[in-house]
Amino acid sequence: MREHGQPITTPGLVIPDPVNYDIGREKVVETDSDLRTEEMLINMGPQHPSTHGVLRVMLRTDGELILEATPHIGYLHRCAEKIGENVQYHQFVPYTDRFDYLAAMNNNLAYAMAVEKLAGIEAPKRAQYIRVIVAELNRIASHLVMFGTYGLDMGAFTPFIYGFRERELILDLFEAACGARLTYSYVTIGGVREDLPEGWVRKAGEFLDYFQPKIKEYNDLLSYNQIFIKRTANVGVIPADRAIAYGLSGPVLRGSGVKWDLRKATPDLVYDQLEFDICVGEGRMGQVGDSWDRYFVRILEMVQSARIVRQALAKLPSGDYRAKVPRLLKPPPGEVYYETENPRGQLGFYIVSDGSPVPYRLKARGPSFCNLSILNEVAKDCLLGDIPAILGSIDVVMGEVDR
Amino acid sequence: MIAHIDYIPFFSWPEWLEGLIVMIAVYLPFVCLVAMFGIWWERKVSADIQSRHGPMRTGRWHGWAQSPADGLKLLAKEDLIPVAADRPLFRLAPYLSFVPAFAALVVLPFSARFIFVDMPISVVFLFGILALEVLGVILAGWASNSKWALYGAMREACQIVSYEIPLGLSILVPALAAGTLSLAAIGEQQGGGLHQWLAFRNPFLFVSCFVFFIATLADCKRSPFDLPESESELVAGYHVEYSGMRWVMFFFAEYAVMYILSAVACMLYLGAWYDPFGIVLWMEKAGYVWSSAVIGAGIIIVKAFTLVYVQMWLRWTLPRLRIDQVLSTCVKVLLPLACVNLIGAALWSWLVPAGWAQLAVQVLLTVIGTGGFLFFVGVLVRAMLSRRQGLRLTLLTPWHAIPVAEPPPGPEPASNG
Amino acid sequence: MGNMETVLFYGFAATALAGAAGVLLSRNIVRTAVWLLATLAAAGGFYFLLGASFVGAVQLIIYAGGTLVLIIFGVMLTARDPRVSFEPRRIEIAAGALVCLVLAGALVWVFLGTRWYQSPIAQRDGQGIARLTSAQIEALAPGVKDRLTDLDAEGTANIGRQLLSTYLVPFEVVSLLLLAVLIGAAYLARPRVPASPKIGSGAGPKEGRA
Amino acid sequence: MATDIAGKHPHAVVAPDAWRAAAEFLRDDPELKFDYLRAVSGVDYPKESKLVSVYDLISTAYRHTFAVKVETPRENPHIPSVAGVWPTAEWHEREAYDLLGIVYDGHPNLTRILLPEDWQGHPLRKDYVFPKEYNGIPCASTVNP
Repeated sequence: MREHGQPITTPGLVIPDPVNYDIGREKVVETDSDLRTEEMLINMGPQHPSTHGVLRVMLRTDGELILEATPHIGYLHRCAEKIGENVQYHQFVPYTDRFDYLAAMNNNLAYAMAVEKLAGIEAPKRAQYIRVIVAELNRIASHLVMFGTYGLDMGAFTPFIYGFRERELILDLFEAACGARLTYSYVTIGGVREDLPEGWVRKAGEFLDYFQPKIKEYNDLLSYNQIFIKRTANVGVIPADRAIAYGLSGPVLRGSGVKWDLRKATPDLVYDQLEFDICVGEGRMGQVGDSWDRYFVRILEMVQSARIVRQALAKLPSGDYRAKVPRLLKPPPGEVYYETENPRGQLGFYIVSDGSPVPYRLKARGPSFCNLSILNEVAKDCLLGDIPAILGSIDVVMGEVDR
Repeated sequence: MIAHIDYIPFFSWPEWLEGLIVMIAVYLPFVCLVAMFGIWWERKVSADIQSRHGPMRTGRWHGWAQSPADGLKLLAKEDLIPVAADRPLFRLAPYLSFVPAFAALVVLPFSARFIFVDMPISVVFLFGILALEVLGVILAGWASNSKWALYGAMREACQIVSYEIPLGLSILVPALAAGTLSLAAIGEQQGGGLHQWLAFRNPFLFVSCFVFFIATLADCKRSPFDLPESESELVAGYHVEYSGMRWVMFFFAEYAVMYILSAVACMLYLGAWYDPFGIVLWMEKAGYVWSSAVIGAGIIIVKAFTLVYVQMWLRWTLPRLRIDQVLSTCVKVLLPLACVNLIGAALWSWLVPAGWAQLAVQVLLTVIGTGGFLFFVGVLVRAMLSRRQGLRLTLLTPWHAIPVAEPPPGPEPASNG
Repeated sequence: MGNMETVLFYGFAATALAGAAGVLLSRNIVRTAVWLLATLAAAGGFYFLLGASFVGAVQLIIYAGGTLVLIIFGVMLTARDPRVSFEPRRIEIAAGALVCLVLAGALVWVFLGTRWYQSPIAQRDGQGIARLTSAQIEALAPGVKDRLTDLDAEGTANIGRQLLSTYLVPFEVVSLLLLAVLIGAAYLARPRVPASPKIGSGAGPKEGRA
Repeated sequence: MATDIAGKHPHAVVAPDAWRAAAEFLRDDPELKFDYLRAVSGVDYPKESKLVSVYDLISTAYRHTFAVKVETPRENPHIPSVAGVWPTAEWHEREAYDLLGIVYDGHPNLTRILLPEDWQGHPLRKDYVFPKEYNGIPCASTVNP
């Protein structure tokens, strides 16, 4: 029995912690005055309130100043790509829900479109419209989560509750459409799993009317709050060229002023028949590309998504909701790389097929994986209080970082 | 009975014992009650702001027994001490943080008669005792030997260096206006009616009231200044390694200091235990000594809890400042403001004759003060009313439930959500 | 045991001595700080017992609240190892002991030499105040008890008046000295790491940090 | 330098030693301007005993996409790293090294990114044998191994 004061590990099995803690222990910041302070190595460990999941950031700090922030990932690695090579095309759809578990519809959409492009299948018109409606609603839900958790990171508890109140309504709509609230597997190869129940369109319209004024409420509560602005403006500034060089995508890239949105750049779905505009960070509260811009781009995107859903609901044609797809899908040998615009960035699938019903190689390019890679460069020379601000504005989901 | 216990020297053993009994019988339960009520009320206020219910189950009516239940649970919890912690200091820290909060009650008058010790310099004593409370926090951060706690302690040390001077200066301003350093004497000057309140005596005092309130926010580590225990950056700040009763000590200390500083704010600025219409003063003069004392105590407690409500209101709406912003606000904004108030109040009481000019200024400031107060009360009432017809949580009635075949004509009604 | 005051006096004296011993003997620097807190609080207690509550409160504010916080703050930032400890060599102990002896001798000599103030009551009946009960004091000097609170208030007012009248010059000189110290400290601890433009200063809209 | 423009995934095959120069050309050439590296995917072809690293590029200016494949023998796979040209490649190449064992020369910090530092073997290789235990923790299920 473990006595009091005994270290709590299973006897005889001490898992070696790969990180050796004495790097930089002796290295002391040389200063001209005789005031020498010592660096400290902190593990903003896998369990931390503001790392949004199992991410460990190794901080080398000197007092409150951060000298180096190296993210250690891999805690949520489930070898989805290895499974992808042993599972048929249809069976892999539920795995795509678990990549970015806050926007499962968009993940399914990316995988389904990639496979359709590989196998040369064309989804019917109604299915494309349903896909757009569902993907954009999921984008609003995912941005609501970002709004809530970002407020929480900054110390304000109330936005989280209001953000999740609206998200509940979207989850009710999804539950009515496909029975699940988080991992839907609703968008499949060739179209959508089931047709929308009757009355769903009216309820979705009702939700949009209720949701539209709420965004002004969010802005009053958090966006234009002076303390929030002081905490996020001019913090973690990412210039546009560094954003492109590091392969950032989604609101993180647009926050730096780069006008790049896959829905406009490569409009495959019915996005070209719906008009909406790309929201870009203009440095309203400080330099272009700071944390406030990245946050506010997402608020603007929610407005645009609501506008898209409203138009799509109006133009929703009738017809069948799914193309005829053989149960044992054998796409011709070849390879395809296809990306769609997820709430957190561009989720890409590189699929190599050798004619058998099982893909030869399946690679998923997670947007958060690339967005996270810039953390070290941005977090240098900032304060400990800025780390939640920067991490929250990059809005990382560990599911798609570790895959 | 406890009216005017004489000064410490020259009193005999039984008198000292009597003081001890009063301290244990009256003040200790009072602090526990204040802390427990404060915790329960904070959960209710935060729930109200976030349009939810807060604790409803324990103890039937609105979960009033939630705090005692938490207390019992925490009593049963194991008091962990980290292996590499500095044991004696780890154990000492919570008491070092709770005792000053409790000792400050000695000089805090509840009404003209209910004062434990009427010290002539109670204001300075109070300020000295509350400066000790920080040591408990810093030791807790240091002794638990965890990097997060160390950061919490260092932030607390930075914070105290920045907010203590404005706090001290804005305590001196009303003392200077009232002419004495004793809280009871300051309180007695604010008797007759709303315009007598010290906050409305001159514009410098009016501004100094807000400076004092902001400094108390920083002192009891609340709302925008709650950096030493900021959850999102430092996990839980200085009390990250504490659990069970030790953690409760910190919690009690925080709520006790919150109440005490609000009571001091009411004492110094907002007409201590007198009501805005001068009734209590009239009762005191007309000889109803005991009843006026009890009513006065009630009034001061209600006023203090309104200020505590404002602190909670700020906590649940405002995000948290960063450490360098806290320092710059306290040093670059509050400090000069406090100095200007001090000098201004001194010049004011020297230059302005006590005649009608003073009265005119007092009435003007009263109008401004009550106008602002009523505006905020209006905001609160409008928020209360507008919440009633809020949207039902699920926009969608379960219309997609599959229509059940005709239910058997049993007694239970057809139930579909 | 006459009145409570003597009991309290010996209590405070004991804490002061224990604290001083603790400061000398403890290895860990933070523990020395805590023992120092005990001594300073006991010194504050003495002032309260003497009836000079203003000086006692100021002692609490300045020493316990101010200096001690800065000592602990300094210790935390610069201690190389979280639990830094001293291992004094023999030579140091001997030198320390010698200095202590010299100091102790001087103190004792001064202690015996001065003519301590005798309160008029004690002089009259010759047995000192300590062993009197409050009833006997009341009999000897009617009304002294409630005059005590006013005595203390007068004392405080007296301190204030003298500070700004007879001792005005030293008061101003000391404040100038403190100002110089403040500026010196600020200069010494200026930010060593050059703040790169990207450092988030949140200095409000449209004004990045130079 | 075989290129396959038709088909769904237009790409060119580049020899490893010429790849670094080609990468800089692709990025800096005014007509091409492939400034955005979308993904680096490693693929294992045991039959032709070669490891292929596929670089998918897109130009934010002209919106056209292109892919480049770099092949290396399976025994000691070495490809010059393009982390200097596109910083995003740094993490992608570490992942390819971690899961497939392709060594990228000149990479600033070529260590495992997803798997623990002392993991043996590269899981995404076709001939990868699933380990029984890792540092004493049983990996395979003891019920039906």
